[in-house]
Amino acid sequence: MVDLSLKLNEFELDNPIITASGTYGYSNEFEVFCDVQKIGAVVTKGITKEPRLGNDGQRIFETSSGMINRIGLENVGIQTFLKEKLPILQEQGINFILNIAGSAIDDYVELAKIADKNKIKAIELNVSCPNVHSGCIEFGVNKDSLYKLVSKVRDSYSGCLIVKLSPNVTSPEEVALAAENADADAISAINTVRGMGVKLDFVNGQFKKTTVAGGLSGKAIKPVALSFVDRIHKVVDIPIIAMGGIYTLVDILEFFSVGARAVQIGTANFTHPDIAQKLIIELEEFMQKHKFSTLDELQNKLKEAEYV
Amino acid sequence: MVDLSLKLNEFELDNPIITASGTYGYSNEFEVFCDVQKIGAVVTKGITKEPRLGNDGQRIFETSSGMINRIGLENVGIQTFLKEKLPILQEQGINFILNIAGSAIDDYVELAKIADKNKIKAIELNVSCPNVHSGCIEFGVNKDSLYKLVSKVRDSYSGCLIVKLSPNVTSPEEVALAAENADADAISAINTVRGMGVKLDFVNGQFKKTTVAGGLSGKAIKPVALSFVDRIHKVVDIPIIAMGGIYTLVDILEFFSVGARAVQIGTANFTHPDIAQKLIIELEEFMQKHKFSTLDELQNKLKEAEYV
Amino acid sequence: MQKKNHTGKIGAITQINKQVYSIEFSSPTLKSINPGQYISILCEGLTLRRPFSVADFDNGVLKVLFKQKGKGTEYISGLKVGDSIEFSAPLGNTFTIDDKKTLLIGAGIGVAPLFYLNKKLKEEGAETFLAAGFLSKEDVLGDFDFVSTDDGTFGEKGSICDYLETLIKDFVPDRIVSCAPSAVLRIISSVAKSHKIDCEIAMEKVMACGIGICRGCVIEVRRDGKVQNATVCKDGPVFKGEEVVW
Amino acid sequence: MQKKNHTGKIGAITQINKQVYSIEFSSPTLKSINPGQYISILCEGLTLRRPFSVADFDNGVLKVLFKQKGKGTEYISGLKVGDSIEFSAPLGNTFTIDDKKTLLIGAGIGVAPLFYLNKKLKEEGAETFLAAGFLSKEDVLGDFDFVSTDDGTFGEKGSICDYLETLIKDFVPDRIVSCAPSAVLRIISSVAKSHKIDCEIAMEKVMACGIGICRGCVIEVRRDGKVQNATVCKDGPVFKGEEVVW
Ligand SMILES: Cc1cc2nc3c(=O)[nH]c(=O)nc-3n(C[C@H](O)[C@H](O)[C@H](O)COP(=O)(O)OP(=O)(O)OC[C@H]3O[C@@H](n4cnc5c(N)ncnc54)[C@H](O)[C@@H]3O)c2cc1C
Ligand SMILES: Cc1cc2nc3c(=O)[nH]c(=O)nc-3n(C[C@H](O)[C@H](O)[C@H](O)COP(=O)(O)OP(=O)(O)OC[C@H]3O[C@@H](n4cnc5c(N)ncnc54)[C@H](O)[C@@H]3O)c2cc1C
Ligand SMILES: Cc1cc2nc3c(=O)[nH]c(=O)nc-3n(C[C@H](O)[C@H](O)[C@H](O)COP(=O)(O)O)c2cc1C
Ligand SMILES: Cc1cc2nc3c(=O)[nH]c(=O)nc-3n(C[C@H](O)[C@H](O)[C@H](O)COP(=O)(O)O)c2cc1C
Ligand code: FES
Ligand code: FES
Repeated sequence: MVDLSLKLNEFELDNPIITASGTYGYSNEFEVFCDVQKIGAVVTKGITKEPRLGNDGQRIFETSSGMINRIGLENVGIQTFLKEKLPILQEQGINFILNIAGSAIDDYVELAKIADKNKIKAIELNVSCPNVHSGCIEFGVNKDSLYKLVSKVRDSYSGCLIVKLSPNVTSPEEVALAAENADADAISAINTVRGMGVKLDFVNGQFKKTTVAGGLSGKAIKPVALSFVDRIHKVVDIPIIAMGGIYTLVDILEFFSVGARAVQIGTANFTHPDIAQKLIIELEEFMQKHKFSTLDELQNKLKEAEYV
Repeated sequence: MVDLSLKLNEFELDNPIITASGTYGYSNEFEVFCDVQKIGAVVTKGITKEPRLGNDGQRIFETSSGMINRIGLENVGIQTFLKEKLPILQEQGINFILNIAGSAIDDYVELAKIADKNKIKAIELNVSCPNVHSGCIEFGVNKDSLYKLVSKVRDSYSGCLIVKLSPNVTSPEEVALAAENADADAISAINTVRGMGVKLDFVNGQFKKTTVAGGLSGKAIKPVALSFVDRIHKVVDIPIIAMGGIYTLVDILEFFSVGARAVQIGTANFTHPDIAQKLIIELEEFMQKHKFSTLDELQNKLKEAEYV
Repeated sequence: MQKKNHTGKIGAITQINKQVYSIEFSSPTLKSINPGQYISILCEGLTLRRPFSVADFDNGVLKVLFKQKGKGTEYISGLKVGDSIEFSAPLGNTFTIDDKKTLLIGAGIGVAPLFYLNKKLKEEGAETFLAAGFLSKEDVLGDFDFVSTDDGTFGEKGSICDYLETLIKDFVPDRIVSCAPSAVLRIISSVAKSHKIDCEIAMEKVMACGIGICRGCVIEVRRDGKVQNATVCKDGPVFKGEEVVW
Repeated sequence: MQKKNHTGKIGAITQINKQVYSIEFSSPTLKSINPGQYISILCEGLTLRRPFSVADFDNGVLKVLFKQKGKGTEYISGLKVGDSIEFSAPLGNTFTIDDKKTLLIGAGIGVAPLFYLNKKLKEEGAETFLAAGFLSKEDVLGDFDFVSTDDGTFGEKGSICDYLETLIKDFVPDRIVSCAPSAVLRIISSVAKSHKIDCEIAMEKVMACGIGICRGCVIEVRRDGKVQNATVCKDGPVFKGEEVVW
């Protein structure tokens, strides 16, 4: 028997395959494709205090081996989540992580308090949101504002606190340490890479242009994510949940080998909507075949892999 | 007749298609594939004061729609360049830009002086090199060290001074402004995106691992480059030479539309070694067909394209 | 629960004109799909599946008409009989199917879902009239009750929009249904509104998830007196002409 | 100057065993290519061209033997007769071709360039002996003067390295030439050195430019008394066994 389970502080997961925020809905929406209960944990779409309508214009743009999105955090807001989505998660026994976002520290704190009160076991802070108090620079790109944000949330939340880092920084180490020092229980990385898609049409001597400036995700960013995780793993001790272009079991093993404790599947859910479930099965079969009885065993073996 | 020429300060180019540093040799090496004389300008491999042997181990790793390199600046050094490569460039009438690199400001200054003395018309500063004086952080990721570096080089060099920016920064705007304020004549962007490739083998119950941590280039990074160029174009007035995953005429037009004045072709030279020459022809034909008589005309039309 | 992932086998693939192909495939797991609904096809090497309306579904065989545009449709057009094809279905909502007198108006490849709808409406006993506009004779796809071409090489000359009033006057429909480029849909919606005729239109938008969760494909609609987001992938692709905020 | 870019047309493609294919193509622009040299094939969707040794070049027809490993070789094995293929050639240096008595040792797919070399050496009047090692009977590729398989299912049992001394003693070569996995080349080089026999080996390394400029494929060699970088793509792939720093 293979034991795929793991604990992030007190938060228990049956397996290390998590579905990433924004790519899997709020609750059981993917059940039309996949057995959602089997997923290690579903990270909800980023939720804000109030509902948001998101950005105008084209929101999605496919690129070579990836895609750009500028959804702009359209979401139903925390109250609707509690009323309509939380009951489904609870009734169907879906393990989940609440992804929260805001424009000011207070927004995050308030959401964390609500999560705490509702006994939500894990939250993930999306710190790639523009911080209104510092001229719309992302919270997650400045170690000081990040430290402050995470500390404040920590004070208001007793469950598993995961900080999701942005790769759009000069120093991954600095922001990762800020999260750890502020007492986060885990880091998840990476959020999308800033990117832009341009589509030109040339009609009757005039160019027409569509631009989609947002976050790049998918296979194209896997090398960026591997580098980021590898670097922060060298400086922090808290567990890292890795993501960025994961499509296959081999991808997962690669991230384990640079120190990831669990992984998230994002864009791949769009390409192969049943992929998360398939990867759990593949991981289990791999471990069975090669006689790894626990995730620790596999991960240790991978971290200690001989360099060639 | 179509006029593809442009001037970057006093530096003249017959056309805006430049081949990127590290992907085209020092001089005429690509003549086995391409008519090198026709290229707008060839940027030399990054050259240092002394010859360098580069990194040990695997240096190249293919990724989805891209590649990672960790060549580690292997190069023949400025003296051999002057003796062996410069004469070829001059004799064959190849327009070129000297790409220089160093670990301390003095290295750059010395190289710039040599360039000046040898009447080399344009140099490109590779500021993605580790700065020995600040704990091996890249020069190009800190606006102050970048400003200082560029100012010092400016003092020693009278030709066209191009600063090549690294995308691995929190704020593209800050570094671009630093280069402009230090009196650079042009900015080129982007250098490679930090990334890592991992290859795992599982033999006899043991994992073996190869990692290649270096710079990601190719189609995968085009969205990152478009975003970077778009952002810096909004804050600087000096011309921008854009690169990152350019493979087609449409790619070039996309970069023009976000403000690029010229482009560099890097990784694509490996995939299609005659691509630079082909793109010049395609650009010329496009302009001819659609009655753009100068590059300015085309670029203005593109910048003013109507958003849809 | 029957999942929406299917694997099909290509039974036929034919090139209809310079740019348009017809492809037929079946999958034992796909039991039903209605006019207006669409499927989403996995294309090798691409991140996003590509959505296509159902042009027919008969005896378990699904038919799609598609126009070659970029990498996705290039991949599909390169498939051969016997190749397998992965797709999600059924996705989206459906056109209303009843016995109302219906004028169907397509433009270009937009005619695809109308063939299936027309068939189903007739089965319900509805009187229908199928009109379509194309650029030129060589673009015309199938048989219609009325055709116009921009260059007049087939049928009447001009845009299909030029004939809206005449078509309405002659056929006197209870409902207009359309699938066409957005500019055409907008005109049709407004003409239908001015005649106080029910109007259903099928919209397009770049999609990622296909089930309403990524919020990548939203348009604005006016419902219950307020403007709100609706997803083309799940709340649509079929919308009432008058509710869409253009 | 004749450029090194060519477009060829596939004349034949055959699967030789479970993993290995043979492909033949010709290009009017490729006039000559010598044993040891290689070509670099453009594979759709991939950034880097894939290098392959020439297994034969006869009457303008180039033959390559390749083992399916990843995306590149998968793409090539999916090509059909009549498809066109873009490649760069000739690249790299060559084995020495003269009339010296030569022992050729291949292992696995490494035998590919030795077939062409063997033919050319014989044309020069050299006496040759072609030996090869494989994992198992099903991996054996072509005809050899001596074969060993790891599992003993064909020829002698064991690694080809186990038979080096015997082969040298029996054949008494003036030169040993080898193409094989790096571990095998290392052993062969050292055995050759101990017997003071000239030794040429063909190395492999991941490549980008193929012409020595990107410095992606360097190995260390000892030349003129000092250790220096040499590119496998241009200074190689053929090196003297004793000069390589392992
Ligand atoms: C509900 C719906 C039904 C459709 N039905 C048909 C049909 O029956 N026949 C037909 O020929 N076409 C149909 N389309 C359009 C079809 O999806 C696009 O032509 C196709 O996706 C183009 O893909 P490509 O890779 O060939 O072209 P690309 O070069 O990738 O794109 C060309 C254009 O197609 C559109 N497109 C690209 N990707 C997507 C995506 N993931 N989702 C939606 N649109 C995209 C964009 O507008 C893009 O600019 C439908 C679209 C939708 C949304
Ligand atoms: C000079 C030379 C001659 C060769 N001759 C032959 C031959 O005759 N027959 C044959 O079967 N193989 C030959 N090879 C090996 C062949 O190039 C690789 O097997 C092939 O590139 C694998 O590509 P892939 O995409 O199928 O596999 P991938 O999954 O991409 O790679 C598998 C392994 O192949 C190697 N490889 C990948 N890309 C490259 C590259 N751009 N350059 C070099 N190696 C790469 C790497 O070691 C990689 O780990 C030769 C290699 C070299 C350098
Ligand atoms: C359409 C889309 C919406 C996303 N929305 C969110 C979000 O609301 N909150 C968040 O933290 N990350 C969001 N992300 C980022 C993903 O969770 C993930 O970090 C990123 O896509 C990288 O992983 P991937 O390459 O596997 O997709 C979104 C990504 C996509 C593609
Ligand atoms: C193999 C390789 C070597 C490179 N060497 C240098 C270098 O020496 N100096 C430099 O400024 N940039 C170097 N670059 C970066 C490129 O010039 C270019 O900025 C980058 O690759 C992005 O463009 P691309 O996607 O078109 O390749 C190198 C890139 C590659 C792939
Ligand atoms: S495609 Fe995801 S919401 Fe419509
Ligand atoms: S592949 Fe570029 S130097 Fe060898």
